[in-house]
Amino acid sequence: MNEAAAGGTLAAAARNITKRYGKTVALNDVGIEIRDGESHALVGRNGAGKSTLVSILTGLQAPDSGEVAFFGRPAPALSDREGWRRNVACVYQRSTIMPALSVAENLFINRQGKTVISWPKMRRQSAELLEPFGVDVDVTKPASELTVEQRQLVEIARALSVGAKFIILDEPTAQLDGPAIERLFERLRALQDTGITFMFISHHLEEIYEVCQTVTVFRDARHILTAPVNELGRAELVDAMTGEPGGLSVPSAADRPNVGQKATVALTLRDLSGDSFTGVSLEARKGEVIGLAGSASSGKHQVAETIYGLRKPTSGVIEVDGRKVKPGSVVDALRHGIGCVPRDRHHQGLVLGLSIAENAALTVMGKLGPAGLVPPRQLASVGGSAIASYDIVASGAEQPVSDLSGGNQQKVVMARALAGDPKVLVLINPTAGVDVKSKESLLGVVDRVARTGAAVIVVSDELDDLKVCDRVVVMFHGEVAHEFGRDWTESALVAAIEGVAE
Amino acid sequence: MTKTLSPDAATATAPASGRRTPIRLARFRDLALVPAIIVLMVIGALISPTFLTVGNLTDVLQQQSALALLVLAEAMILITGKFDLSLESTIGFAPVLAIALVVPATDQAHGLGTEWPQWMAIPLCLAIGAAIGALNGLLILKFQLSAFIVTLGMLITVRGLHVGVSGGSSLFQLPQSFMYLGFEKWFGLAASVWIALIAFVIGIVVLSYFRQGRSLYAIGGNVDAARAAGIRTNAVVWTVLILGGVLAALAGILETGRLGAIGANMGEGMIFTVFAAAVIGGISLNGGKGTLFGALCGVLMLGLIQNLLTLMSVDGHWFGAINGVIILIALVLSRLTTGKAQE
Amino acid sequence: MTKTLSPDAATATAPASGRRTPIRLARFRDLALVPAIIVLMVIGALISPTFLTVGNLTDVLQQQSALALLVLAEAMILITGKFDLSLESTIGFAPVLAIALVVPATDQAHGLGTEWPQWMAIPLCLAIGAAIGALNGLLILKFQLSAFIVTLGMLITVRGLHVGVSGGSSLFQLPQSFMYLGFEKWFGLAASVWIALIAFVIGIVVLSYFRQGRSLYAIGGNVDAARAAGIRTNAVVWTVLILGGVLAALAGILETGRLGAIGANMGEGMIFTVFAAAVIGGISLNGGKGTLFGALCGVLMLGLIQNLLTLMSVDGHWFGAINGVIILIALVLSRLTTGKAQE
Amino acid sequence: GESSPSSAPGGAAAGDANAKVGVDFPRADSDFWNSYIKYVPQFGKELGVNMMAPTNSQNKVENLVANVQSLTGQGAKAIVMAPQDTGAIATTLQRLEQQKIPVVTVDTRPDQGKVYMVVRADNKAYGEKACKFLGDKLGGKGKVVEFQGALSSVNGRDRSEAFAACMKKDYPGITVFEEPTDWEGSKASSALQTRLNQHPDIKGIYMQAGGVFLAPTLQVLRSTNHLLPATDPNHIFIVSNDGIPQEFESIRKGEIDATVSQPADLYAKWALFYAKAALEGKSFKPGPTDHDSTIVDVGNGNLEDQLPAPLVTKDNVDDKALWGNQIGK
Ligand SMILES: Nc1ncnc2c1ncn2[C@@H]1O[C@H](COP(=O)(O)OP(=O)(O)OP(=O)(O)O)[C@@H](O)[C@H]1O
Ligand SMILES: Nc1ncnc2c1ncn2[C@@H]1O[C@H](COP(=O)(O)OP(=O)(O)OP(=O)(O)O)[C@@H](O)[C@H]1O
Ligand SMILES: O[C@H]1[C@H](O)[C@H](O)OC[C@H]1O
Ligand SMILES: [Mg+2]
Ligand SMILES: [Mg+2]
Repeated sequence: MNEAAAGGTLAAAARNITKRYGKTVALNDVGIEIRDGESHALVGRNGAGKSTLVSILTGLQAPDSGEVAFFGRPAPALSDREGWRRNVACVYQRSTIMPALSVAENLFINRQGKTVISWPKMRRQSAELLEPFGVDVDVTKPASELTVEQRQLVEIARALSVGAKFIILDEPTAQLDGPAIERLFERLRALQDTGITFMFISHHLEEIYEVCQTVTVFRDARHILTAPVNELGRAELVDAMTGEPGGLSVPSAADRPNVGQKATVALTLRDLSGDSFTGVSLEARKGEVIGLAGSASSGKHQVAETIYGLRKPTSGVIEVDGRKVKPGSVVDALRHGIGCVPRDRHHQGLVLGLSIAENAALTVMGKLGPAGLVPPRQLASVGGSAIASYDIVASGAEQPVSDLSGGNQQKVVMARALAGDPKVLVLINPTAGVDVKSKESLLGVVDRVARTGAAVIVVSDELDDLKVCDRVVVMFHGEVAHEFGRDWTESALVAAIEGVAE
Repeated sequence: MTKTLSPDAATATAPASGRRTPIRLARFRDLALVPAIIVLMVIGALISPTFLTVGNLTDVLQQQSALALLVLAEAMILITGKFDLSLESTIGFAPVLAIALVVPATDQAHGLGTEWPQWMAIPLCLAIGAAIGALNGLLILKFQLSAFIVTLGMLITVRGLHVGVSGGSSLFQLPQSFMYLGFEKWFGLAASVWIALIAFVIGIVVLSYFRQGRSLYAIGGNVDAARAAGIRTNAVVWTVLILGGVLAALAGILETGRLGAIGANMGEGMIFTVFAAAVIGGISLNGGKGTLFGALCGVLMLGLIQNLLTLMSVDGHWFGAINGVIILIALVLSRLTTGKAQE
Repeated sequence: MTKTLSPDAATATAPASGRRTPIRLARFRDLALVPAIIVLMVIGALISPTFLTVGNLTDVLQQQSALALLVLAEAMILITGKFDLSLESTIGFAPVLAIALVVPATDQAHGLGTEWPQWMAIPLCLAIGAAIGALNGLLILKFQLSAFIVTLGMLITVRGLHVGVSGGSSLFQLPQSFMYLGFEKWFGLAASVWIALIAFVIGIVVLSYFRQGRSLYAIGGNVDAARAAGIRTNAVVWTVLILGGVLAALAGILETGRLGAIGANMGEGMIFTVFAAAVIGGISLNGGKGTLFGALCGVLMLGLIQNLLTLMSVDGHWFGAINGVIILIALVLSRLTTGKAQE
Repeated sequence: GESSPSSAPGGAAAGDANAKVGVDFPRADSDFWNSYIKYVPQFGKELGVNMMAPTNSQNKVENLVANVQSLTGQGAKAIVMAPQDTGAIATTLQRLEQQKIPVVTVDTRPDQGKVYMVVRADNKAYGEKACKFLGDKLGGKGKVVEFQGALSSVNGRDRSEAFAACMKKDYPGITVFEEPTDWEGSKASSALQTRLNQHPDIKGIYMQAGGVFLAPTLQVLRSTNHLLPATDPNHIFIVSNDGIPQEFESIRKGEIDATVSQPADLYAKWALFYAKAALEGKSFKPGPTDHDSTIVDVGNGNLEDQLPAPLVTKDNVDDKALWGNQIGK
């Protein structure tokens, strides 16, 4: 397949691209050539410049220098939106969903119809488009009512359906769970077979081996290498990304001493019920890391959000160190020492206009000085240590988080959750969009706080995230269905998640 | 390396929530004011026998027709996520300048000496409205200035030009053709009502059933995403601003015909009412939300409240307070009956 | 200097994404108006010898002090992502009602008959401001109504109450204590200037260096994220709205002392100027952005423009047009000198 | 010619008839005040007043206060102003008194504070004249619509109160509908339309400002076929206020029946006259003047020259002396 495409024309080419944001050089004289019909992976650490290249390849931004071409022809003028749209379709890393518009219209934005729009027809077609992705929603509902995952799938369905011959996917899988990713790949393969060209960005490297033929690595705004995927082992790939030899080692629960039954209980859930879950009881001991797994509809997110007070339970009790936490109150949850990485960084995680320091310190503003005083020095030090401890690529603690790359934004959310030295840490998809190396260090942080005696709840479907867990609790249809110790196997876990265990 | 749980049994996911009868939320938001309007109608009927007469209601429509055009313009501009405060001075200045260009330069007529043919007054007036909208667009889009402050500056400037050109006097000597639309009746209903109605119908149809119209919502909802979807956002916003100016100029023509002269402060303070009608009618100041039908309901509601207060002969000293309280009550009422939070 | 990568990886990362001295974008935006103000000062000095005199400049400060307090209030409210239009009627009504509660019910004094002790006038006035702010908060937060339309309704209502309570007349029989702040001088500068200055300094310090103040930015920037970080968003917004009412009432006291009486349309039309000053000064209508120092620059700039126009004895008929054009030029100037797009 | 002048110390600049006089105009956007604005420089020249460039307070007291501050800052030794909101100038008057700068107010009388002279016609008299005219024409019965100005303006309030008091006392058989308009033609138009629907037998209209209400009123009457000759039993009697040329035109055509001519020319002339007199150190006493007016003591030691404001009807509409017949020709 790779050989077949070798002599073919280039679907897209970018040459000598440089792009600066103020003093930050996001792309430094880079190039990429994507052959017609191939699926080309672009990888690199957070802040390497991948998404910046995407915005240039889709005509949202002009490079400071360099040129872009499609199928041998120079790219259209920036204002010729229609021209760009004919050449390339894209799932951007940042959401392009319009919350007030219906799901159907989001799918058909700017192509609702050549003349008079037929809403009934559009509704029918929308349902058909979403079918293969397993998104089962009323397409007339406003998109604001969708979950993060459903929104992501709507964006994917839209990009794949516009009929472009070249499609870019910037971290399409970061917010998806296993089955959704699988369905996406089925669609991708079908489109690959019809000759569609893809550029695919992901921090899940195994996905690259699964769907791509060629891979390009960027590091620190520079092009490092381009090679056929089957000639590049994983270790080499990671080395190219990080610029240093030596593999990765995701911390494992097994390396931590066993917590044991004698450790005091930090968090207790007793018969907790709420939106999408019922009768959940759970005890997390000090120093214990508990994984919470389950399908998108299992209620795992809702349980986690309820613990942190983002949702109000209908019944049941949450206790920290034996003291009851006021239901539905984030303020009280924080007071009891609960910290949280919420599910969607753009919704509840970050104030984009504020600086890294300020976002990182948002939950501890009251503790930095007397009477609510926030001494600039203290604030800067919270920001500085966040940047250092979580591998954040930024020009400084004063930089607004809106300027950060996606993965680096996620790290700021992590910093915020940990700023108050929580006794109980609730992490929802904590490593979404985080590069492999940074993921290692983030999970290292989880490991470290557990060792210092915090109880951690990790809501995730990523195997790496679950490896740090002492126990994995699987939910199914809103109830606790299964519990595994450190010795869980992938197949057993998957079976439990699907509700077909035993 | 990283791995995500991918079950082999992908098919196992059964459709959990069935696709039910489509509930049209958009429709509901449209109708938010209908209960409040009905309550007003009932109260009105009880208070004054005149209220529900055809004569009175068509008069209310006529009185609101110029306002309705401004609200139509503002609603479209707000939906695209912009602002235009200057509409309130365009409504007066566009007619004044157009007329000054066609009438003689006597002390009474306040012409500029050009004395162009009289039939040109209406096209000129619309062109002046378009020019003001275009200038707003230039400053907002090319210079990337805040729409609020640009159009506030424009409001002051254009009002100032109005006073300057007219010398601060009311213009009484107007070409008959210029008065026609605001004064005449067609099929028993004021021409201005027909015009406003037709403008709204066109607006509603375009914003509901045409890609061009839907793009206003996309731009107001998320301008980057709209650009990414291939919408020429600047061109669309500019068009809408120009159209807004034209509609304001048209409103000026209707108002001139209705009032028989152009005072030096025609339109003054009107922009508040325009925003009130649009926002009460469900248009969001943040862009991307609301329907023209809702905005029209807002216009009607405010018109009915005014009419009712007049019929009740409310004491002038308490007129304002009662007016304000009724507006607040209507807001709460429409909030409670639809259960939708406003923005 | 800040280190950005984990220590072990630090050597490997060339300074590609240049990590230099932190650029303080916020600071830059603060100073956006300074060039425009300087240009104004130079032009002013050239045009009129009076302009740069201490007497004239302190007069400008005094004239702007009540406006400054309103802008301070509005800026804080806008930063939290809300709106308050009703400030412009609170500035008149709070003093009127407070005074009506303490003066006798004669024809001249327009008292309500309560005749409470005179010293209560100032505390009452501030309490009335607070009550209006609290009512706005109730409707916006509990009933989830749009802040724009609630406060517009409140503006109309409160203005109506003002006319109703005062019977439309100006109030002259005011307790001396009530006039003190707006009339007296402290250390050669009007007391009202000191008060506005102190209020701004406190505001700037709190919004820059205190948790309570910083939370306004978080709420305005992303209310969900702020809530998820443990900020009591409703309580904060409510507090800010109440504080806004209090500041407007204080502005009313200063204005009453300056003018010597309370006219029935005190404050009318002022809200436009308030918004203009705030937005020119860099406050975003979308919330979460801008500084009080910037807003203060906005107040000063508008005050200087007015003063200059007065000193130039611009013909009244062209006053508005010239005023508007100068504002637009200043906008473009501050845009070009700072290179920042406005919102 | 001046009335009973006597030499007494007037102000700081006493004796310097050539000192600068600052004039502030209240607004630039009303027909009546535009006429006044045109007359001021004309009479300034005629009377040999050393006038500074006038300021304009654009309808806002804040501006008036700032303008006066700026005028005195630039050396004005006497001030002529027309405060539309007399409430808000108390402190300004107090300050001017301290600086010994005499003030002439035009059109309105400040309720508090010292002024050298008030030049105005009696707005209460306008209301009364309008009431008497309508009352007599209607024979003491029927329905009348009144377009009130802004209730927050002294003139609007004076006219409204006098009209109401006179109607109540002398014509109890007449029903008056008071329409609040804030001096806005659009509001008047809507109110009249509504009222005619409710009471098709309206017999009279009093509009407090012809400049704003004339055209809208005629337009409504035209469209509802109410514009009938005075001889028609259904004729609606209309009395206006201001005396601008368009009102005279309408009186001649029989569209309206009368107006009270508010003397824009005399306002300008006598305001400047008294400003100059103040600089010369003259002072005045209550009593009739040589120009058909009376100076009255209105309390606080303030004097008011109450200029004649004639009722203009078809009979005297062509009188050359009326200011409305002198401009716009
Ligand atoms: N609007 C902006 N203003 C300033 N800096 C920016 C802006 N957008 C991106 N950057 C900077 O450019 C660099 C590249 O960012 P980019 O988003 O392309 O990274 P990425 O490779 O996509 O990272 P990730 O894997 O985290 O998504 C980063 O240092 C980022 O902070
Ligand atoms: N999916 C949707 N997204 C957004 N708006 C919609 C959608 N469906 C309908 N609308 C709104 O509803 C209005 C009417 O839609 P539609 O054409 O479906 O009406 P209809 O023809 O009466 O419906 P039907 O034929 O299904 O009974 C349009 O103005 C449109 O704005
Ligand atoms: O004060 C009033 C003036 O006397 C005239 O009648 O026009 C309206 C008002 O400005
Ligand atoms: Mg990216
Ligand atoms: Mg990423």
